[in-house]
Amino acid sequence: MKLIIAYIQQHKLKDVKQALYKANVHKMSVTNSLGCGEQHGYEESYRGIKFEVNLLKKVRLEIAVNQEFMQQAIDAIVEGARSGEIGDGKIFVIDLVECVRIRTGETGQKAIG
Amino acid sequence: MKLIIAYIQQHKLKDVKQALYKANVHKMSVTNSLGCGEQHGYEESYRGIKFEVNLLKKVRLEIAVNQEFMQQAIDAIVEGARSGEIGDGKIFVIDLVECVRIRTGETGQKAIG
Amino acid sequence: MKLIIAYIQQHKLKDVKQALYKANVHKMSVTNSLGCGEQHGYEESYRGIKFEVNLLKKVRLEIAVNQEFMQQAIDAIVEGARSGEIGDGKIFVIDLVECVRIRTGETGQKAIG
Amino acid sequence: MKKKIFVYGFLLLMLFFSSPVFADDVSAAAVDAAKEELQLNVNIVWTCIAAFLVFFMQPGFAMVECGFTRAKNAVNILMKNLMDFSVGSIAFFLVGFGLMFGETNGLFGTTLFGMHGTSDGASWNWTFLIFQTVFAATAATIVSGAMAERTKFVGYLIYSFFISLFIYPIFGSWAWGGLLDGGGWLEGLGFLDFAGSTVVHSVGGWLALAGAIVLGPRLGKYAPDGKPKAITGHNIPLAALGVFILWFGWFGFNAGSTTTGEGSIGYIAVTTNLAAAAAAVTAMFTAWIIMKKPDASMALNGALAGLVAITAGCDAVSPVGAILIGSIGGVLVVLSVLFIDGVLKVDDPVGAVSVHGVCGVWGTLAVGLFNMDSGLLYGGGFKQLSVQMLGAGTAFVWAFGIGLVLFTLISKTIGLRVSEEEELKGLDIGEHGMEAYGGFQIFNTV
Amino acid sequence: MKKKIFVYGFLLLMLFFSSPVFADDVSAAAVDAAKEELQLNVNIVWTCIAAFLVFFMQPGFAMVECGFTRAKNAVNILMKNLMDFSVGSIAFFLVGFGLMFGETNGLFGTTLFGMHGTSDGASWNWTFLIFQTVFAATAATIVSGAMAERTKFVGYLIYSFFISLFIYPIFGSWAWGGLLDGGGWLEGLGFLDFAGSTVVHSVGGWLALAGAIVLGPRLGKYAPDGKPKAITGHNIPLAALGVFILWFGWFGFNAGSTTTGEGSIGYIAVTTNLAAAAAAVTAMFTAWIIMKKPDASMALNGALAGLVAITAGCDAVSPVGAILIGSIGGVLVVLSVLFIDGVLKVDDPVGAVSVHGVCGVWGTLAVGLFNMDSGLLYGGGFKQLSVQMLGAGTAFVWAFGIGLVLFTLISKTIGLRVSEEEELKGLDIGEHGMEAYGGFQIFNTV
Amino acid sequence: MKKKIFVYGFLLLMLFFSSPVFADDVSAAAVDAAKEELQLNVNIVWTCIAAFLVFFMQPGFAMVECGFTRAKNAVNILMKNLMDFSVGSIAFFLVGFGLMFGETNGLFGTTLFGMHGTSDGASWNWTFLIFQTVFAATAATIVSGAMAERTKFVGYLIYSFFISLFIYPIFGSWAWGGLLDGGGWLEGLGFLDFAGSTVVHSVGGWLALAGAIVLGPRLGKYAPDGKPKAITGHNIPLAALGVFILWFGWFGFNAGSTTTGEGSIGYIAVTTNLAAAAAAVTAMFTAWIIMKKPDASMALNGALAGLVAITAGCDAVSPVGAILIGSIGGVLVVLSVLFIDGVLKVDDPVGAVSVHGVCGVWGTLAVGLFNMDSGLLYGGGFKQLSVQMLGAGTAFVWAFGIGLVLFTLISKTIGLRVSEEEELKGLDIGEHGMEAYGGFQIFNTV
Ligand SMILES: Nc1ncnc2c1ncn2[C@@H]1O[C@H](COP(=O)(O)OP(=O)(O)O)[C@@H](O)[C@H]1O
Ligand SMILES: Nc1ncnc2c1ncn2[C@@H]1O[C@H](COP(=O)(O)OP(=O)(O)O)[C@@H](O)[C@H]1O
Ligand SMILES: Nc1ncnc2c1ncn2[C@@H]1O[C@H](COP(=O)(O)OP(=O)(O)O)[C@@H](O)[C@H]1O
Repeated sequence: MKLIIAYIQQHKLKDVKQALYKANVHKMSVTNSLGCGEQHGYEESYRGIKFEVNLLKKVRLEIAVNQEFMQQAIDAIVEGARSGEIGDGKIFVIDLVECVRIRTGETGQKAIG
Repeated sequence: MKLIIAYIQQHKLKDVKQALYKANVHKMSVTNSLGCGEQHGYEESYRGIKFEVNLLKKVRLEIAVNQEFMQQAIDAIVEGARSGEIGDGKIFVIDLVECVRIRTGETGQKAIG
Repeated sequence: MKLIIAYIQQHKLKDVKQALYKANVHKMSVTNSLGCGEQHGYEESYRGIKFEVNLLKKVRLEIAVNQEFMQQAIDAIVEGARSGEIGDGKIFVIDLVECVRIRTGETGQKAIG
Repeated sequence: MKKKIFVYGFLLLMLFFSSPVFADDVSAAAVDAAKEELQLNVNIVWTCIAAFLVFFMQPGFAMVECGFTRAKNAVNILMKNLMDFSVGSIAFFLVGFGLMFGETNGLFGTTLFGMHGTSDGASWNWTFLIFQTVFAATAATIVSGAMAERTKFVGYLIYSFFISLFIYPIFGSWAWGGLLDGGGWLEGLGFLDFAGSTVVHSVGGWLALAGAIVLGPRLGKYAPDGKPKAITGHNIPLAALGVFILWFGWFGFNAGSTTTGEGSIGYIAVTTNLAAAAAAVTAMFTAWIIMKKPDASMALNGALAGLVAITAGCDAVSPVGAILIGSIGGVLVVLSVLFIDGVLKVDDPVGAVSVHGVCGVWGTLAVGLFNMDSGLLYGGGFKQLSVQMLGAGTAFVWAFGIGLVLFTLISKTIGLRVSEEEELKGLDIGEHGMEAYGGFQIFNTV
Repeated sequence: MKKKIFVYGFLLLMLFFSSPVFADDVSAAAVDAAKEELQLNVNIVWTCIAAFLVFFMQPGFAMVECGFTRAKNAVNILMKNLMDFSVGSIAFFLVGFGLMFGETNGLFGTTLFGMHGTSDGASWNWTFLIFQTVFAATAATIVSGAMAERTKFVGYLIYSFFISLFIYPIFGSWAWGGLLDGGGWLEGLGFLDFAGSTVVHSVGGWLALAGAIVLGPRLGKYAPDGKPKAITGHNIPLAALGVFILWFGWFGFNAGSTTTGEGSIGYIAVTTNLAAAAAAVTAMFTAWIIMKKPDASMALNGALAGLVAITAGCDAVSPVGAILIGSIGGVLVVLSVLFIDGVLKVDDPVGAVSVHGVCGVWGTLAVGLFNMDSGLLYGGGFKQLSVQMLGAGTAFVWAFGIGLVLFTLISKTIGLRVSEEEELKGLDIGEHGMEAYGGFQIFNTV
Repeated sequence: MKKKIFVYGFLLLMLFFSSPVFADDVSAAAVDAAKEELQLNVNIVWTCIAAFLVFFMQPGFAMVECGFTRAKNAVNILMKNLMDFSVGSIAFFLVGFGLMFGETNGLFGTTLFGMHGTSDGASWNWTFLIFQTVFAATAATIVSGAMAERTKFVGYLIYSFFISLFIYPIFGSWAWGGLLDGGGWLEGLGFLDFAGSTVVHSVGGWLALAGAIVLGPRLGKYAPDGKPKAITGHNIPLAALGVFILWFGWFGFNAGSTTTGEGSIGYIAVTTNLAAAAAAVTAMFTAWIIMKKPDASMALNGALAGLVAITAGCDAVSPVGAILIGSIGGVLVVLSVLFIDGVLKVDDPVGAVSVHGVCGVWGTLAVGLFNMDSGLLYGGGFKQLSVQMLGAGTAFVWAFGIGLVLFTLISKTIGLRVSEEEELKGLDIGEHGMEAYGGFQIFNTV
């Protein structure tokens, strides 16, 4: 089992969700995040002072999947989130040791989906 | 060392905290999250249009524990969060390689608690 | 590759960011979090009732690094965040299996930085 | 008003029949008639504007109550404030106004229902109606704050309707009926309540107390050992705005109660302002001493406490008297909040009982002390003070008594309190199916 | 106003030349002159205050529109409201007022541009100008709500300028020109629109409809299958505050339209309040029945619908008539919102077309039914009703027609709609480079 | 006011002693007396309502300052606004009013302390007191914006007390003392400041400048290389609401300064509105040109700048003059904000110095240019302009001078600035132990 963490542009969430649905990944968790990456921030100006916002708003996805879904999940995220411009985001994958469905107490692979 | 990530219903946080305290787990971090799982969202209506809210508000817990506390922490979360209905949430466990207490610089197992 | 998760005091974020920059770590993601640790909460009072706020506001950093940057990233966080008082925070490290740059599709070590 | 019309009419008649009619006599009468007509217009303009200011207290209450409660119940609180005014306006027009100001059967008015018999158009009665409607709505809206975050919306609609229909008007007829066609036993005894510390605020406050008792405290308000826990408001800027709006509206409330556009309105504005200012200061310092920090919610409640306290005597106490009345009100409200919360263990999320009930009583009694004509401190003896006590006591018995009955009845029939799950999730989702702050991240559990 | 001055002037002259001059004759004239002067002062005070109240409707609109849309467009909506008032004030002073109230060439006024010929200082015209300026600004600001969250700021500035410059004034001259130096064909036919259900609200509403149609719906508003999706507002407390502010300001709007400080203002305040209250209640129940929950946004819009509906007839219908007009308005607005959203598939984020356009028409027709002099239900036959229909229809043709032309022109030239990416990221960043809630965590994507 | 009473009294006496007394003479006197009485009532109603509107500027300031600063200091800013008004009201009643309007010793008034000698009740003085109290409070509250986010609460209470106690009143006595029993050297020289561009706004603005300098900038405001960094406000909708409230209240501020209910109030409302509108537009375009985007905070400040600028001459400039005064004010405020922030490196979080100090001076000088009687552009020569310069200069020396001394004294004794850690964590937790937005997720560090 893997845990996929993805940082994407806020306004791409809808597209990513759709792509994931098509890839049969229906479960995920979404968090707000500020990100600092290659994208150098846009300029806001406030009361006459321009300033570089270097913590940009991003959306963070957390998706737990069984091994066999991993690649298609990653592909779906890339498909939905890519615009080709800096700031598109990153995907991180880590190993998942255990998974429990609280409602039933099921564990492991059958708890994940 | 393990890192436990749990998604639970917002209004169960109090109960889960209590259960964890009883299980001698005193440390945790809490984040807001929107979740998409088997629970199919409730219907909000706004200005006459019903819409399915399919990103539901959840609370995300992150708890780092030593191996021997893992099972009792999981049990406590399940105990506090379970209502038996869809939407109760999930628990994910991952391996923790290192842990540092910033204040003292301690590392490893003694830093965790 | 490692994923570093750090919980720090909100008002130390600026210092930590600076320390990380000096250590050549330029990328990170920041989230709000409520934490419950050794720090016992301050007393707020509202309408005459003192209450202990035991979920304290923290900032959560997530930083993906290549192995060789790990130690200097941890040291930088400690340097920027330490005040010596309870509540300074914790650092957790986990193994990162994969990393994808969405824009280019690059994977692995070259995608991380 | 009415009296003046008779007087001038009488003068006119006298002048008409006096012979020989001298040129200047006639024109003196003409002058008086013109003056009377113009003064009436000035009074109407003034009283209407004052009524609008008092109307504006509705969003003041809405913002205070919304800001001092949690985000998950914000829509609900706003709907309550909107609806108590709407339902109340119609109920008061149809029935309440007649009960309060119609010709009385000794206990309540029996004419003027739906303004029956009042000609459409320019009559003073319409101005008086709009002014009294917004007063009735003030009494009704006080209750929602004390019962916030746990009351069923349907139950709220029902009791709010009854408050404007008869609970407020009948008590009102006893103290204020004589302002129009009625006449009540309390005013007959010399009870003084210029703008309504008792009639409006205490009545509202005691109804609120009854409601809060019948409902019981919010989940999590009291620890298992009975210690109160703080449930913090979610939007203090909104609450502060509400307090400022109330202060603004109160100038209409107090100075407008002259219903006459003349010199005393400036005086009343001064006493009202000084009392509020003094109370904000003393409440802040009281909180500072007791809780070590100048708590904003207490200072804001302090300003309101001062306003409630000066309401009864704003026209008849000295400016220094006003400062004293306010100062004591400011201390009182803090102690009262702590007492009700910590000792009585009644959960009043916004402090409505302390502000309106307790400080309303204080303001009413203060007239017995500080009234420059009849007050104890001005050598007037205990007479005024005892009448004031009687009035304040009657208000308590009436409003708290009827309140207990009404809320218990609702509770036993259609239910007064939402389910535990709904309370945890918030009434906005449960009762209205919507959120106050769509898109914002809020820790609902905190 | 003007007429009275002539009458009294005439009387004065007559008195002067009548001989022998009796002592009491002279003083009767003096009394009348003094009375006239004082009444003018009362009128000025009243009308100015009413104008200030109507000005205050600007933040009312701003808060409603801001609260009912998303956080990422909040700054943009506020800037629009600030700027339509600012640009409009100047355009109306320079041109609009003259078109509306100058001596007419049959179609529009041709004098009084920049108040030419009016002496600086005490003239009544200045009071009338400020009162009419805030009315013009109300019509202009209605449009921004329907076009929210997707309109280019530059495009907005331009059309807003034209509305105050000539679109509103020319229609206004037809119905209201006679209030000063002008005179229009609609008022000549007996068209009644006391405070502007048609002149202000419908005109604004139909312009809003034209704008919303030319713009097209917001991204994500309609699913591929055409089903409307809800895009929830981000700050309901702010929206509720806005509605209360509008209600407050509406007392100035309706009662102030007397421009005379006398008895009828109390009466108008009563009918206005009853209609709004009734509409809030019926809108809530309509929503409750249709959607199973008492939706707050519908109840709030209901109050506004009642206010719009009573605006035309507030001076001339009975209080019970006002309750009926409001009640029907409250039902209508809910059905209209559902119809426009679900059937016409026009995306109007705040319901401006339903509230101002549809209920404006209803209020105008209601005069033909409920007017106590000439209404159908009072035995006045169909005459008044048909004139009202003509007026409402003319407003639609004029405002919607010109609106379509204007918006299409802007759209084809400098562009009316922001880019897709800007719409997704929000107009605050795109158009103004700033955020409304710096530091707050907001899910922009929801 | 007072003068008129004397005139009419004199006429009355004359009439009384003139023999033979003709019938119409007597009644002419009676007419005059009645007229005088009624006009007084109209004046009282008008001035009281204007005072309430000016009071309402308090939440306007509170919302602007709260919205333009960070969420972690919101409670603190609100408490400051509440407390400066409360403390100031009492100080001004007890001492300030006497210093300003009592019989003067040449430098300041020495009677009327605590309104000594004024009969309770209908006297005009009470209306005048409430009107002047809210003016004093306006001057006091300006300061809090410039010193926001870093000032100790105790220090704030103290300096705020002194402003209302004597700093504002003594300067005020020089320019306005003659409005009641006093008389000052500046008004003696012909200094014109109708509603207080200098007396209220510049005095407040220069005190604010002194405070901001003594305090030093907020942490993180200037990069190590001295480049200013933006610290964005947390709630622009609240700030915009505040600006609209201020604009609304300003009608009372300017038109109310007639303290007479007559024709010129409509005229003043027009000039006030045009100047504000023009300034909002020019400020927006100036910002647009300089920063490439129409910044909302600049447009909002622009409206305020226009209001401040027109305040001195609102009664005596032409409408076109008003548009020019406002337009220049709107440009000026943007340049001034950039200059103070970027060149002087004084940290003024809300732009109070630019809006009130700089545009106050501009408005005062503009009287010397645009006054239709004595202005340079109307052929009046340099006389008026030089008196205006003298007045504006005196205000600077007085307010900035005393301000520096006062703030330095406080800074050296009880301390003016919070600790670095408290500043980082926010003054709400540090000074008041509470949060403004409980439950909301806010990035405090951004
Ligand atoms: N090494 C990293 N650790 C943590 N988060 C990262 C890292 N790199 C990128 N991110 C997150 O991904 C977001 C997008 O990164 P960015 O560098 O702009 O993407 P790209 O390089 O693909 O254009 C960042 O804003 C940040 O939130
Ligand atoms: N595979 C997953 N990956 C990430 N988050 C998940 C996953 N499955 C569930 N969650 C999180 O857990 C929450 C509860 O899931 P849900 O499916 O409703 O629980 P259950 O199936 O136990 O009733 C979801 O809202 C989501 O936040
Ligand atoms: N075991 C843990 N699991 C999850 N989060 C933790 C854990 N220990 C600490 N934290 C996070 O770190 C923050 C700081 O912890 P604290 O115990 O106060 O630090 P320290 O012990 O170093 O003084 C906490 O508020 C919490 O957010």
